Amino acid sequence: MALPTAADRPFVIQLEEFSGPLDLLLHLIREQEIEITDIPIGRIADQFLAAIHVLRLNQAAEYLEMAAYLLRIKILMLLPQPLDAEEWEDPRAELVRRLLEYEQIREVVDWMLRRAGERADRFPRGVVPEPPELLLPPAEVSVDQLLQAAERLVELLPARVMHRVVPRPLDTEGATQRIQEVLRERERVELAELLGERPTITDIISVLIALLELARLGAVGLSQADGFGPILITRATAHEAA
Amino acid sequence: MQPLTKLLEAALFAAARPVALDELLGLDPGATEEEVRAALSELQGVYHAGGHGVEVVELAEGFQILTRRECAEAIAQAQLVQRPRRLSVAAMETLAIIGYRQPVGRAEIEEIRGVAVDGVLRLLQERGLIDVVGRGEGLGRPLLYGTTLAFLELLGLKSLSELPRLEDLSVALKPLADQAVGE
Amino acid sequence: MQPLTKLLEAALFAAARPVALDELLGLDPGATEEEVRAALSELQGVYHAGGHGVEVVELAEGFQILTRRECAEAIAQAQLVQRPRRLSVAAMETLAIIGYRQPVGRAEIEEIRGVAVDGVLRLLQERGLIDVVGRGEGLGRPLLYGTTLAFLELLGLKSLSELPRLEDLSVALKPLADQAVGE
Repeated sequence: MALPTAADRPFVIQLEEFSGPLDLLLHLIREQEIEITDIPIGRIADQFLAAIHVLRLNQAAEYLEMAAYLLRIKILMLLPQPLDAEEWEDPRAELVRRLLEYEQIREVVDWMLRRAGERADRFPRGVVPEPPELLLPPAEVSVDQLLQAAERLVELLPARVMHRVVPRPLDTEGATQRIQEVLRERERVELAELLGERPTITDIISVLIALLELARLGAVGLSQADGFGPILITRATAHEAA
Repeated sequence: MQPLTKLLEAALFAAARPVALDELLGLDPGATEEEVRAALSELQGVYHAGGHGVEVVELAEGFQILTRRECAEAIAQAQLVQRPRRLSVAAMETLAIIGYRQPVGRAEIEEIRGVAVDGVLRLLQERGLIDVVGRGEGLGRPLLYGTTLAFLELLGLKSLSELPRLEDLSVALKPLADQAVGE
Repeated sequence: MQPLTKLLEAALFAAARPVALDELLGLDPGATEEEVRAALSELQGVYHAGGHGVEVVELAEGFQILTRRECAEAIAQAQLVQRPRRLSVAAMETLAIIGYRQPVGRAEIEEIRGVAVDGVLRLLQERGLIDVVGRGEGLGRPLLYGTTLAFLELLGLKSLSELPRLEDLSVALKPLADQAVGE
């Protein structure tokens, strides 16, 4: 295999040599001049596994996912086919469809890279540093655009949070204990008081979850005299708690 | 050169970006669209006949003066201007998918590329090559992306219709259902 | 035009700053200073004789192609140069965070956006849309940013309280105080 050999190079560099598992797969297929529509799946699956090991791509979820997918097809191909050939659906069909689609994209990419290269050989007039008073043309912003930007940000947040290591996980147990302790001494307490001076977002969420759970169990009562007013937490009577 | 052509040259020169015909009409309230077009082709003719180092190029739905390709090497070598950095293949793949399928959501792009594309989408958006153009129907009303004029500029295209037709590619992906899958 | 003149034109056009004779010599290692000077005056002659909208001007620091003065007014009128520019997505997002969370420090903005925002902050500050409004408590007493009157003007708002409420949005952008269910 004419794959870039580089067991000694760092992982990140390897990732850049292929734009994804389909790219690597296509590389293997082209190198051996295999017909996409009739892939010897066993051989290709083994080569794919070997390649991601050599290239240290086996640390990337996407490559592992593809490896597992190839192995699954390999196994399906080994199963005895039904006698009625019409009923048999080639386990490779979906892979072939994806590869063809991807190959087409790559052809467009080659064209785009060529065009972009040609365009990059023609320089526009450099942007002139204009005199200071002309430096900043009025910006175009509308409230709507601002709100859209805010919405977009919100959209991005959950996705990022998934990858983040949260240093202070929710502590509902601790919060439950604290609430029960306070209520052992006093009959009622305001939510704001319970949260203290400068609660963090995790504090707030922990306390809220603990409260809701306690309320569900009937261990505490929650009340709010008027809209947006203070939320009052009361010790449930023995009768209610039962 | 006619007065309008002279004005046009100065304007295209000063703008330093592709300028739409509509905008050029603002240069001379008395001029018609035909006159502006005629002036544009006079300018193109003058540059061509005179063997100039620059030319008028139609791209990104407008007109722009650019240096001729054959001068690029010398200018870069003299370190007067730097060539822009090339986009990665991963970025280009994502751009290609958006170019052809717009408006398109992240999930569809990831399905085709087989990798997560959050980072690439952000990069392309920050470089102004794509933008959010709407929201899809499905769960969570996903953001849909489309290409911008800067995308056309990047490739030196007049409009999206200049992208190669998929039928003309050697790997012709006609309607998906029709594919003969090596049974 | 001679080949060297053509190259000179392209180089001066692309550089868009006064270029010293020394630098221009780098365009063609075989050319002497006299030849470059001759090419410069050929270019000046071509522009002059052809009635072009641009000219080669010799400034203290070198040579530069500039638009002719008599074209300036028409260009300004057509607003080709000073066009309102859309803020980039990155700038918009940063502005939104500052709008809703002010006073807010850089670290917090970066935490939300997930990228460095130095450049964007500088840009927004240069445009007068945000300003430093104080210093935070923590380590190094970080600068805190807030929006300016120009920000309100730009959005056509009387005051910040007119910003759309973010009730439908996730908690992330709301000021912390509002997050603890209406206490």
